[in-house]
Amino acid sequence: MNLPLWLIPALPLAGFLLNGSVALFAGWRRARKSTAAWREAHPEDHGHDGDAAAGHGHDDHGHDAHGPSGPFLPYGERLFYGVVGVLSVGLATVVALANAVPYALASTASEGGIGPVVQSVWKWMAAGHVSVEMAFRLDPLSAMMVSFVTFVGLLIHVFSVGYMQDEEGYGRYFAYLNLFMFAMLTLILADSLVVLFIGWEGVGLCSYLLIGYYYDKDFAHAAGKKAFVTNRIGDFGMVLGIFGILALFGTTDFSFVDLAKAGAMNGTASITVYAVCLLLFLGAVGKSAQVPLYVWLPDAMAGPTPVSALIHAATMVTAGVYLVARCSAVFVLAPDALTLVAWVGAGTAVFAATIGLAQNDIKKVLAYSTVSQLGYMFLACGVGAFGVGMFHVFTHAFFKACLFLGSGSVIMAMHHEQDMRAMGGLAPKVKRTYLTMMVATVAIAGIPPLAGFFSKDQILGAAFAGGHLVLFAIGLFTAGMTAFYMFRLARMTFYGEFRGTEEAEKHVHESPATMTVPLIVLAAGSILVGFLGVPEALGGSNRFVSFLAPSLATAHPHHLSHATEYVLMALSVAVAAAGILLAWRWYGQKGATPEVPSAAAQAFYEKSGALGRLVANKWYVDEGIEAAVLSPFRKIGTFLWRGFDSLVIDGIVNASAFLVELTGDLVRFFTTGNVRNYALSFSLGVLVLALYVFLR
Amino acid sequence: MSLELVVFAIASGLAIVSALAMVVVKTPVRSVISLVVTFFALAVLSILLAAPFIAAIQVIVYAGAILVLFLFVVMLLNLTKEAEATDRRPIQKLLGLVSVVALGGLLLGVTLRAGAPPVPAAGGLIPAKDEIPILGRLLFSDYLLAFEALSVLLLLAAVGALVLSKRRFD
Amino acid sequence: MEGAAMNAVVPMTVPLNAFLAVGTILFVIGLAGVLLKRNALSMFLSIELMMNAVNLLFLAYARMRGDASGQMVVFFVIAVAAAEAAVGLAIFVALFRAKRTIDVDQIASLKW
Amino acid sequence: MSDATFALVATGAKILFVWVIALATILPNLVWAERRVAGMIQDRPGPNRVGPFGFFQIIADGTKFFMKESVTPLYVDKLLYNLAPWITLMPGLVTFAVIPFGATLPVTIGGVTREVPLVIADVNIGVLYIFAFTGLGIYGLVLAGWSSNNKYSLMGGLRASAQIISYELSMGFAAAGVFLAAGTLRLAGVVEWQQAHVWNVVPQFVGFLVFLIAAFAETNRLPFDLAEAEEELAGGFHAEYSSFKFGMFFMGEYANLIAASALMATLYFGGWSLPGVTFTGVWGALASVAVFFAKTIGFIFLFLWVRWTFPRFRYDQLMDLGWKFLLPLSFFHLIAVAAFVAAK
Repeated sequence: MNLPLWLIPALPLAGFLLNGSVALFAGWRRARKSTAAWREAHPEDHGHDGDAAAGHGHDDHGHDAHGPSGPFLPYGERLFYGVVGVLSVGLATVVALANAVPYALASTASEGGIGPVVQSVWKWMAAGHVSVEMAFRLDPLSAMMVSFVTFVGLLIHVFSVGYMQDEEGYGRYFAYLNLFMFAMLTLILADSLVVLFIGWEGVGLCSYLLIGYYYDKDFAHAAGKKAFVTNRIGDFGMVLGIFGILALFGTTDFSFVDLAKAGAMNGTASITVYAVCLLLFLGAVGKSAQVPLYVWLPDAMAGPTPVSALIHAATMVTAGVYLVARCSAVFVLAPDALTLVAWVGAGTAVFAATIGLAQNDIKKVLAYSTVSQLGYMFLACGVGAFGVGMFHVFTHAFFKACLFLGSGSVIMAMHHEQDMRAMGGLAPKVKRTYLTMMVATVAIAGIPPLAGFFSKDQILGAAFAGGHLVLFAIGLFTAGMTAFYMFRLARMTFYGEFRGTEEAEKHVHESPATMTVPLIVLAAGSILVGFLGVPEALGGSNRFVSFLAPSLATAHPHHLSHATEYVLMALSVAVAAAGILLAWRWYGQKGATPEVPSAAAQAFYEKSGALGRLVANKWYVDEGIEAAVLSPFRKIGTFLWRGFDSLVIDGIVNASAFLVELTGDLVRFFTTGNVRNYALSFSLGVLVLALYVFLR
Repeated sequence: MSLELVVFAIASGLAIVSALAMVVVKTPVRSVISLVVTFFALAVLSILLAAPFIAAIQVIVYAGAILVLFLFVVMLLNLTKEAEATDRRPIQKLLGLVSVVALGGLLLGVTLRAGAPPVPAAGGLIPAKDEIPILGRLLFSDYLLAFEALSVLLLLAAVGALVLSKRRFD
Repeated sequence: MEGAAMNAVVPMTVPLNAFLAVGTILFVIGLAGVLLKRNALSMFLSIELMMNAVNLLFLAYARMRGDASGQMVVFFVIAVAAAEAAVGLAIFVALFRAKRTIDVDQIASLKW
Repeated sequence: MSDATFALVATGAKILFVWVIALATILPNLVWAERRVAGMIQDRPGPNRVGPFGFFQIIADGTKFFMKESVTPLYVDKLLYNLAPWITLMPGLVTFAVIPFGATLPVTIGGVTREVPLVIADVNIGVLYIFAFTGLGIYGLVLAGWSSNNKYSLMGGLRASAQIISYELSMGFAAAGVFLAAGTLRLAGVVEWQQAHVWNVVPQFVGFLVFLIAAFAETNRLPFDLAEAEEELAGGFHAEYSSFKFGMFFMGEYANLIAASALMATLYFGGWSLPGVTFTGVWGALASVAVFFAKTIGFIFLFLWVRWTFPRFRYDQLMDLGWKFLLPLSFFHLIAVAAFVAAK
């Protein structure tokens, strides 16, 4: 079967258009109908005074029919949205796998891989010597990305069918989700930075739309705006970076990677290479929520949980890592920039992990965990192990999606309670959710032989092998914290006694099959995908990383002896085990109350003093930004307005106006108002210029 | 003397004479008609210059549309003759003539001294047996952006003309 | 018609400078019209003539260089002229409604 | 005989055939045919006194045009008044230069056989050429109306030109579909394409309908003859013309009618070709010429038929039909054709 690549993004786009237009139309009809019903129910507004009581009865009846308790939309309409949404992504998945799997098989079968497949759909624009093709590219990197993005995306669509069933904006939700898939797949499959940028902005837009899904809630649209604005800072760098690439290589399609490998650049100003790398990295920092632009991601949890799983954990936020890996050939030309990437990644990893220690909102913990894991990925890229970084992207997508969806299932079971302090002892009541989430928790904690172990251990190994001992130590420490906060989450949620109200306890229920089946598939994935990249030390051949190698600059930067690797593995497992043990002992014990979920943790917190308070308050980053950036800006703004603008600027303006008036008084004798005079002076001017040019 | 030269002589003579007539005659309608003749002669010259497509476009757009529009406006405003009142701006007239003569002499001197024309580049695009595909490809590749900009300009002009010719502004 | 179209592919017997000269002369005539006519419409017509004179120069140079870009420019000039004529004439109509004349000597409100 | 001389002679012969023989035969006969058809449709004899079937009516009419007193009103703009009929006559005549009227004719002179394409000028801008001259034809009507110095004439001229400008757009878009399908602007190329594939009227029936309606409007024929609506305008743009000059308007109208018919036959009905028939040799060429003229005359009959069966439109209806129905329809048609061509 020979399916063209453009179908992959086009199918979700078609789904978006279909769902979007139907939802718009249905919404418009519903609004019209309810207006008509309201008119009928309030005849007094038309001047009739009599039948008020009957009218109110009618109104009340209407409320019962559309009460918040049951599904908001009729079954048929929900079925339509769900089927269109799932089917479009499902077909895209089929096309993607039909393309990616044969490619991967062929590539791994041949020595050194096979070349990329580039399919140009049309010539998008041409201006001077720059031309941009609307082209899609299938190479190891995009094949890997496209297969897991469509697969995880499909599962999350299925999950959403159940999770969102009570929502008013069911059709809107699926339309946005499909649009997101379209943008994300465009981003991945793009053959040039400009086309990639369509997807880049598209996912940003969808992220904004979906974070603000509950747009009638203040926090939701505030969070959406925060995400949007923060991303703009990164995108600014991204755009400049694209221009920089254009200036460096004269092209924006990914042939510049080969040019960079061959060292064929316009000019040799290394400072430009650094600038381009830093600008592109700024874009990646914004999209992938790294320090200091990470602040939007925790707030993004205001969106529906499947959205958090898909966009803000599994796919979109890894776009930054993808970008760095994609441009790795350029980054290796600027080693210092790469070091910065590593440090930013490591810093983010540890920083976010510490915040994650003290969060009580189940989704917030996962959000900070995501930020921290993204930091790991950048750490891997920064030490030159791009393939390993992408491997972590891959495994992380499975277990983090599973965790988020599991938390969604828990939240649904708890009737939209997200505070872990009000949970506890849920394991027997939501058995399937519990089991799948535990698998993912063990995977993220880095316990062999689950997926997280392989990827994380290789990152640490790469850092160690590259001689970055400090980075290695930070990574190791973070691994311990990861294990701790994840098991803290698990213990607080599933073990011990129920800490919520009795009323809430009675209503706890397992989720429907549309939600648990994706969970099971993802949990299975969390167990299995790690085996794609078993390192040599454990008898594997690290097929995953060697498959990606043709797309990347340096996939195997350093080599360690097997003995060293065994020691490192043991070390990381031990640290993780320590974290787990601590969490197990502190949390989920008898006698926990909603106020003090763990006496031991409380005692530790009181002893830790200022550091503990800092961590508990998320290092006061939001407040810090307020104090360090926003408040000064406001003050500067006030000063500029009162002091500078009204005095200096207005003064200049007034003075120039005065000057103009003065000049005008002088030259107005030339302004006859006669068009022919103007034409004459014009032509005399041309005459003088022509004389100057020709008789020079 | 080749046929080409004869055609050139007739067309260019007609173009210049009717252009002069366009400036000299006092009746706007006749002015417009003279210009139509000029454009027609220019189209013939364009065909001599291996641009039959441009020639046809020129006649369709200029003679067939723009100048008809002019004619409409002339009739709409009922402009029969320019006012015979004496020109109260003799200096303007004098300076204008000076400017015209000087600029004209200068430009003519420059173009005529341009020397022998360079030999057309080998494998150059034109003259070609059928130049329309060449122009089409150029239009949708190198000039695509300009083409898009132009389409916007035409839309704006249509809107602008509508707004300007509205009688009342609501 | 046929003779001319066929001639497109054979070498020229008319010196291209002659075309340049004709173009320049027409341009100058148009300039004279702009500077000397008092009727706004006639001035506008003269401007159209100037543009077409330049078009002729473009075509001549395109022929010299064997480069179709010259014809492309003419194409754009024609299209822009269409837009310009529409707006310009609309302005004249509006002007005439307000002032009952389009003699530019009597329309001189753009002065002190 | 050298090639150049032969080409010159052949072109001259073709010009002679098209303009002198073909047009000069059809044009006057149309006058008679129109009356006969009118009589037929309205169930009355029509001219039948002058010669057999009233055939000499042509001569009587022609004589009348020449012999009547030619009145030139006092306050007309003489130059333009006299120029206008000529301008009107021109587009109908020059159109024939680019319409292929037959297959290639083999001519053997001195043992050398040369293939003569039966089209006067096989230019690569064929259709643009036709539209260019149609555009110029507007001047005849406008100038006739304006120079007559008569408000009815002016109104008729304005109506005619507005109508022609309006319908030229739809006509152009409809025709563009044909050229898009054939991939060339050469009319001979269009005929060859239709010979190789299918008559355009089949895949582009909508385009043909638009073109047909627009052709009626372009030729100022009923039901779109608003420019000369006697009841409203006392004759329209030619109210002040008489005798020979009036006759020229008359001839212009008929020439346009013949040109439009020939064009429709060429664009949509395969021109000189017949499906499944290849015209070779001298006799084949002559047969193809006959086929072409048969198709053209068929369309001419359609024009006459419509004239005597449909009532006249109102002016606002005319403009609505042109701008609000035909133009969008031709847009969509063109887009559909473009999509089809692109998909192929």
